[in-house]
Amino acid sequence: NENNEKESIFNEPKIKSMFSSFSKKLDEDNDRRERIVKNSRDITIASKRVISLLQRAVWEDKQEILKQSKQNLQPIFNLFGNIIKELDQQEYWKFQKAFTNGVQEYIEAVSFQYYIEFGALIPLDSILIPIKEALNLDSLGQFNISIDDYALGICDLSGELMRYSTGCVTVGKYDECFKICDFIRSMSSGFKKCHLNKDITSKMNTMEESLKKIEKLCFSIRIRKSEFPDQQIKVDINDMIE
Amino acid sequence: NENNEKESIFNEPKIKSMFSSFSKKLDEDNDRRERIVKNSRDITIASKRVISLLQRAVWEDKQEILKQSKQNLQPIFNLFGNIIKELDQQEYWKFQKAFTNGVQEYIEAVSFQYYIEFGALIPLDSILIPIKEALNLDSLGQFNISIDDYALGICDLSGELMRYSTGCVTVGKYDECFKICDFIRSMSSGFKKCHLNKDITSKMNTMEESLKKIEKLCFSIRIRKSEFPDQQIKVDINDMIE
Amino acid sequence: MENLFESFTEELEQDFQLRQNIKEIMTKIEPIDRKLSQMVQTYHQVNNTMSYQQLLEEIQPMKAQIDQLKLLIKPVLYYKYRDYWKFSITQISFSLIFSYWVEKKSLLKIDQVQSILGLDENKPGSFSLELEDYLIALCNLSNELSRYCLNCVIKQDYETPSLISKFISDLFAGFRLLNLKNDIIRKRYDSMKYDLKRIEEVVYDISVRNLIKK
Amino acid sequence: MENLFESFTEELEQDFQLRQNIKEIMTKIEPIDRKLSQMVQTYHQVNNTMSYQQLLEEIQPMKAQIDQLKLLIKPVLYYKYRDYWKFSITQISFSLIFSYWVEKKSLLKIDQVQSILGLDENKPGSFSLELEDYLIALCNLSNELSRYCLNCVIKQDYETPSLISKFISDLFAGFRLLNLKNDIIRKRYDSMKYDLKRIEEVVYDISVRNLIKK
Amino acid sequence: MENLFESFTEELEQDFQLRQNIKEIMTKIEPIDRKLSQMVQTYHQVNNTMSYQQLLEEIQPMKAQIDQLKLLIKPVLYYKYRDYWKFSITQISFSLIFSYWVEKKSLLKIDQVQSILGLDENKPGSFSLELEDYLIALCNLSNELSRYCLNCVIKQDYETPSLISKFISDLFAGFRLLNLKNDIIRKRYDSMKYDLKRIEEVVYDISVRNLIKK
Amino acid sequence: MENLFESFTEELEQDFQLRQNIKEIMTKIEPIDRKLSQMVQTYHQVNNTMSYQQLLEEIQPMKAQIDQLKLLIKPVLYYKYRDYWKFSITQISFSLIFSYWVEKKSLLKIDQVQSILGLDENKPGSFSLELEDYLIALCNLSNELSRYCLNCVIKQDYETPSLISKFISDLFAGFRLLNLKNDIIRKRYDSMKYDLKRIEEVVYDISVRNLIKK
Amino acid sequence: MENLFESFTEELEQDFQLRQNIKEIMTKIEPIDRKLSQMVQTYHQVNNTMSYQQLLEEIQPMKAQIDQLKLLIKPVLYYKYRDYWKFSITQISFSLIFSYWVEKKSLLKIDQVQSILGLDENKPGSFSLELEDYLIALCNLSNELSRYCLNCVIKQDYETPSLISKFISDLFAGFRLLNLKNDIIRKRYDSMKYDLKRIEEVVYDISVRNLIKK
Amino acid sequence: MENLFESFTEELEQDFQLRQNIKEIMTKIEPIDRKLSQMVQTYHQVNNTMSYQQLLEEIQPMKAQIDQLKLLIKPVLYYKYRDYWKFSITQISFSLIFSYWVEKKSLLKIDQVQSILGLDENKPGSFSLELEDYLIALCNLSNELSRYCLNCVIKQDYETPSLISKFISDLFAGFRLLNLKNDIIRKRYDSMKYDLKRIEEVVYDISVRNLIKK
Ligand SMILES: [Mn+2]
Ligand SMILES: [Mn+2]
Repeated sequence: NENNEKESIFNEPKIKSMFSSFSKKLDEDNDRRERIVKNSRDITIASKRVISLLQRAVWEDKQEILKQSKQNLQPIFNLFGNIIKELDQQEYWKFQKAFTNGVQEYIEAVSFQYYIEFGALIPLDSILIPIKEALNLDSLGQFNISIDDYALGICDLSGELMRYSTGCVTVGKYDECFKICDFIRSMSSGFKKCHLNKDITSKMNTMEESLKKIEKLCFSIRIRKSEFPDQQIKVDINDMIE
Repeated sequence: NENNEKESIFNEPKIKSMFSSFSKKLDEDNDRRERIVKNSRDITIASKRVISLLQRAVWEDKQEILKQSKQNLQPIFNLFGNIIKELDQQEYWKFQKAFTNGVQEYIEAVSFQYYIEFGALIPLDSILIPIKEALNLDSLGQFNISIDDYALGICDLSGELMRYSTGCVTVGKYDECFKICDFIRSMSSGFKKCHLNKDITSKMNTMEESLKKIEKLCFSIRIRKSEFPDQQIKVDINDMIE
Repeated sequence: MENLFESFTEELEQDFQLRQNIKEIMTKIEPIDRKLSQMVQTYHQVNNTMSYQQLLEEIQPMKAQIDQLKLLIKPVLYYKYRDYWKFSITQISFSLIFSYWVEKKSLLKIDQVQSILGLDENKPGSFSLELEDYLIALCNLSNELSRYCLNCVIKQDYETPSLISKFISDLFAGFRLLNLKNDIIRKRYDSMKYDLKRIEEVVYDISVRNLIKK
Repeated sequence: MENLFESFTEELEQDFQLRQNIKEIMTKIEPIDRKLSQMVQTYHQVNNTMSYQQLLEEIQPMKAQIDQLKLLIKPVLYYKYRDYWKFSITQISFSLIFSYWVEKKSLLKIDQVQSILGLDENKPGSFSLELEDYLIALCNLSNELSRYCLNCVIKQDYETPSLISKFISDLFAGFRLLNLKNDIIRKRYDSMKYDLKRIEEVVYDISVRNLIKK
Repeated sequence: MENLFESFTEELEQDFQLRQNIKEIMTKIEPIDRKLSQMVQTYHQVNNTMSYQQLLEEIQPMKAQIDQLKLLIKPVLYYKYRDYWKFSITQISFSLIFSYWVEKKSLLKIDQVQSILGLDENKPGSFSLELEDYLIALCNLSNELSRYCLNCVIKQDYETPSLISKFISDLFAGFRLLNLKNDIIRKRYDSMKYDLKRIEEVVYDISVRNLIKK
Repeated sequence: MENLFESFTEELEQDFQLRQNIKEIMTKIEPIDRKLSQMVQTYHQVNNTMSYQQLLEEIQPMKAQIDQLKLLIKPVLYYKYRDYWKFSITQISFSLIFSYWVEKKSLLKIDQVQSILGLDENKPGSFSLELEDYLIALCNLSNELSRYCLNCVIKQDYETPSLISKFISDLFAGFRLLNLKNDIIRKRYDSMKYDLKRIEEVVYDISVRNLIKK
Repeated sequence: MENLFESFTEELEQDFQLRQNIKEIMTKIEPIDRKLSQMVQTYHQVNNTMSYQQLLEEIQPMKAQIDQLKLLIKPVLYYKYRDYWKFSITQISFSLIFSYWVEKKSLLKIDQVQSILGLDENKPGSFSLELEDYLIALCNLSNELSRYCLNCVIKQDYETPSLISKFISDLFAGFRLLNLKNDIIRKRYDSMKYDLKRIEEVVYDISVRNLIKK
Repeated sequence: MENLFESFTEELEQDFQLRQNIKEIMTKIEPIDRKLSQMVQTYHQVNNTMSYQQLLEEIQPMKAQIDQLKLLIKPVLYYKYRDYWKFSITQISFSLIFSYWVEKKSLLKIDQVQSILGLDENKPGSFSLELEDYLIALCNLSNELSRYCLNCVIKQDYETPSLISKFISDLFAGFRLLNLKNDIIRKRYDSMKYDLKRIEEVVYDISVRNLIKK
């Protein structure tokens, strides 16, 4: 931060020294924010990759995919560690906008993984504890996933589950679709009870759309099953052709 | 219009013949519209060039510019002739949207020229008669510049006059600015009396903006003149420097 | 300049008055349009008893209104004000064409619609059903028949869907003969593809279940 | 000029206070609205146990709030402030009408809704459920029933969709009788056509597969 | 269901008729508004001869129209339909206030405007010039005077700008006393600051050149 | 300084001319695109006689147009103007690929399409069929084949659906390998699942009813 | 899942309540802000008698409100809710800084403003005047002084403009030392250039007319 | 088919990487741009000591960055990514041109700027300062010089304004030769007239007061 002396000739030198100290403080904050944003972006990218991978669980070996997705989460823990280190004392909310996107995407990924493994909604603890353990920390300090980020993350989960269930139909996993339909309906109903803020309300609309799409899928499965109730629906094409 | 026989196999051949006749009619209209649009575009381009040329009258020999601009209008008359030929009997309004832009831009150009020459608003007749004469027609038939096109064209004139008056200030033609200010105010006032449709109303706003800009110019001229009332304002820079 | 603007004012005032008069007449045409649309809807019901004849009766008062419009508007201004009635006349034409097809399984031609509505034949300045509007009405027809197709099956009428399929296939092929610009008809024609697809699905459902008597 | 503006201040302050009070009451009405919306959603579940009675209980505290509003707002100012409660009351009405229909397969009339909510009958200046709002609630009903229709099939209830189809078809016919100028209702009514189409598709799917017992 | 909707039809029809009647009256008020706006414009001309008296004459026919509106609209429905005339009445008030100020260099009060236009005093349900509309008219005044200021200088009137500056500065101070929550007035008030700044620039230009006689 | 400004004018003019020329050429390519789209539609008709050979004939004049474009546009400017032809070339590629598959039951590769259309191989600045566009064409293929599948059954062709099913399954497996961003291809890929679902329903319908001869 | 959502509901409700409480306090801070803005305006009038002392008195009740906010909001949540008071505190700071400069021709430092308002020093989680807000207040200062500059000339005070010019030139140079991102401060800083330009024009006018005594 | 899809993935990844790399380089160019803009500002100060040489030193690191961009971006892709650096390079060019003119009273030509920045000469695909950008830089120059003109007078430099006047007159005459479309340059050209007006007012002020020594 070498300010060329010649270029700024002040009538009042005090103003210069004042602004020099401002400059230092602003730069510190900005640099910190930049580093946090970068970590957050990396979290987003890695999380999106995990989601992409998990979508393949429809067609490939579920256990294998789960295993791999857990490995892929490892590097994310370190990124969280970096962010936590940047946050000093009471500054969680000062920089929250800088990392909220990454946190949300991570929650989307990890809740998707949890659903595929256990068929249930991930509790907040199950998100925080692995981070703590991986980073070898007793506590995350004030770094606590906010209720808003958690809510926004699991709203997006519904979109991924909708895509997942469309995949399920193409391979004949019909029960899975009905389960997902119930699951999302419970989530949507849970949210409806709350005094929601604007961000969540707008994402809720997306969730409703996903729910309607899954309902349509379930409807079409039911209607086909009803016509020949005793028949297995899924046909192995390769058998037919040979 | 050679329709490959093989490609469209109709259950009911009558439908085919019906649509074939439709096709002919649609193509005729569309081709006609295309030709009109093309002529209209050429009118627009040529008119814009004339306007560009007339703007130079501030700095160059006004009479010379006027002479040249009149020559440049000549080819436009033929384009009008083409459009008139395309319009058969009662179809002026059928294709009006296809040539309205050209007509408006032409009115803008020719009214700008008229103002520079005579300092007054061009009457509708002075627009139509030259076209008639140039095309050697007794009458333009139903081709009559609509009151809407005329109004829209002279609304745009105000924008060009505003630009022209800004130029005038840079060369010390101050009286010209005051005249233009009065002229546009009379136009604006004239329009305000009428029961205007939406198109004109929205262009009127642009005219009002132009008027306000010219008022500001006139204000700044007046304020400078007032300080040294006996002094010529315009200074010949070259005199000063030598 | 003042004279100039006075003649302006006068002319614009006349135009305004004329528009008011046209709107007045339209308030009498629009209820007919609404009534016909409603009649078309009843065709979809299981216990429908609507007939083309009933639509023709409902249409009677139209002619008087059309005649008034003709008196009001000089031929040269016909195209200037066309937007006022364009939509209603297209809708009414559609209703007639739909009802006619369902009853006779045949298409009502443009000149037939014109004579029913008291409109003139298609030529410059004449007060007619424009080709463009007739084509839009046909697009509406395609859309409504794709819905009617489903309702036939509900009523256990398994023959009509095939007829609809053949007819819309022809209609679609007909449109393919036209050189459409990127305009409203082009857009409607593009969506006609979805109507046809829906109809094909119905025929498929009937066909794969062997519901039609050969 | 200061005196002048001071007198203005008073008038604006009163208006401001009144608006604050209305907002205050609305924060008590809105949770009821939210609760009812959520109850309506449970009807779509396979193992639904919701009943109209439960909605009626939930609605109890409404009357007290409505009475407060009535006390607060003079009839001449009713239309000045109506926008504050218009939306919530429409939503609540919809929830009641939906639940009632699903349970009784019959339409809750406007005066029934009014008496449930402690609103007055429809006349100028009375604190009532406006016709306009009731019509919007019916549009919402049509939309929700088109979704409910799919969920019936998921629960293997193949009878209800036909009833819905018949009901919405009648409702749609009713709307067509109205001379709709109000833009919002008009728009919602237009989309009702798509609801009906969706419902017919469900009935079609049931029908072509012969799933309904004759 | 048909009976139900028929009763709705009647109610909607009445509302529709009333709206038509209001619109009819407005077509007679609007030309007056237009005329006055134009008269205001002439004040900016160098050779202006317009007088407040002329505006008062032009406004004569208003009272009859206002009386018709009063007959038509019951107090309880006043706020339901207010949007129809709100804008025109605000504009007309502005024109009167502007002309009055330019001539008398003094502000036309709200009750003066009301009595000129045959409107009632400001109280709930009365057909009046609402405070909100009067305030908007004052914002328009500020804007027009900032333009008038320039045109004074063009006419070599170097005294009026200072008067305008003083007056708008007071007006602005008056607005600052108000707790503005209404979004439109608030926005207009914010832009009043720019009017004032523009006026100050004119006074500055006069002042720095010593053009005003002390 | 004059020279400087003259060369500016010239350059701006050249860009304008070039765009005009490209548009001119596109008016010759677009009808070919439209024609091919129409030909693809006839494949769905029961009595279809369309052949891939006919499409190839229709495509003949393309090469000349492509050559003109190549002459016109220097490699360095290729991406500056690509949006002009991108859409048409994607559509035309799709039409060829569809027709080829229906006839040969095999996929036309990207380099085959390129050589048919006289396009260059895929490398920076070369005038080629971009990968992105080829992928979009494959998404269109999936969609059109899902419709074609139904129409095969209507024509009592029970073999082709299985082939389609196998092929689209493979294609879909290919798309699964892509790391798609949230872009247009991702969207099309998501909707491809619905095509696949529809195709498998058809195969199931045939199988469960034993319509296929073993 | 239900337990989970119950704790959700609770937490969101608490957040909602807290926000209501903050808003309540803000309705007491905002009138102070308004009052101070009004006081600042009077500085522009020819016959101004406003003094910095008067502003200090007006600001007295602020401290109590700030203390309430401090009690209400845990340090860790300070940044979460900051938007509620950010704007008002920035405005109030500006008013103080402006008045102080006009009277003492010297800049009120950030820590001085903090102690006047009962805010804490700048450190994480402390309830303070953030650097960012102070900078915005300085941008407002630049804007207001550029206007004040004109009004000085009107009052025939030809000395102050040069002082303003020197001061704003320093301030502008100070901002140039900062590495601004593309944020709101950057935008305000960009527009500060126009303030400076305006001030330079005033100094020019004075200078070229030799109005200042050397 | 797998190979096909793998190459797709790769290509998409490359584009993404390239954009990241460009952005990275831009974070090094932008501070230079900001720094130069600041240096330009100091020219307006009374006690300015800035020199063109200092700007040239500041610009040193640019070449390395430009070279990196050249390495990164193949000529054929130049226009695909140009928007990333377009704005910064225009700004930097302006700063150099302004400083050069103030010092040498002569215009830095486009090829001089290019060689200073390590850019190539103007031809398709070469990494150069585009004509369009140079023109924009000249418009910025006109605007900044009109401000500089005033500050000269404040510093009692009465010679430079005449030189500026002559130079901007010439520049403006150059722009008049361009056939400008309704684009960004046209807009800037229109506003250049105001610069010219301002400059001539300054020259007039000097002349009428005999401030210049003959
Ligand atoms: Mn997602
Ligand atoms: Mn123009």
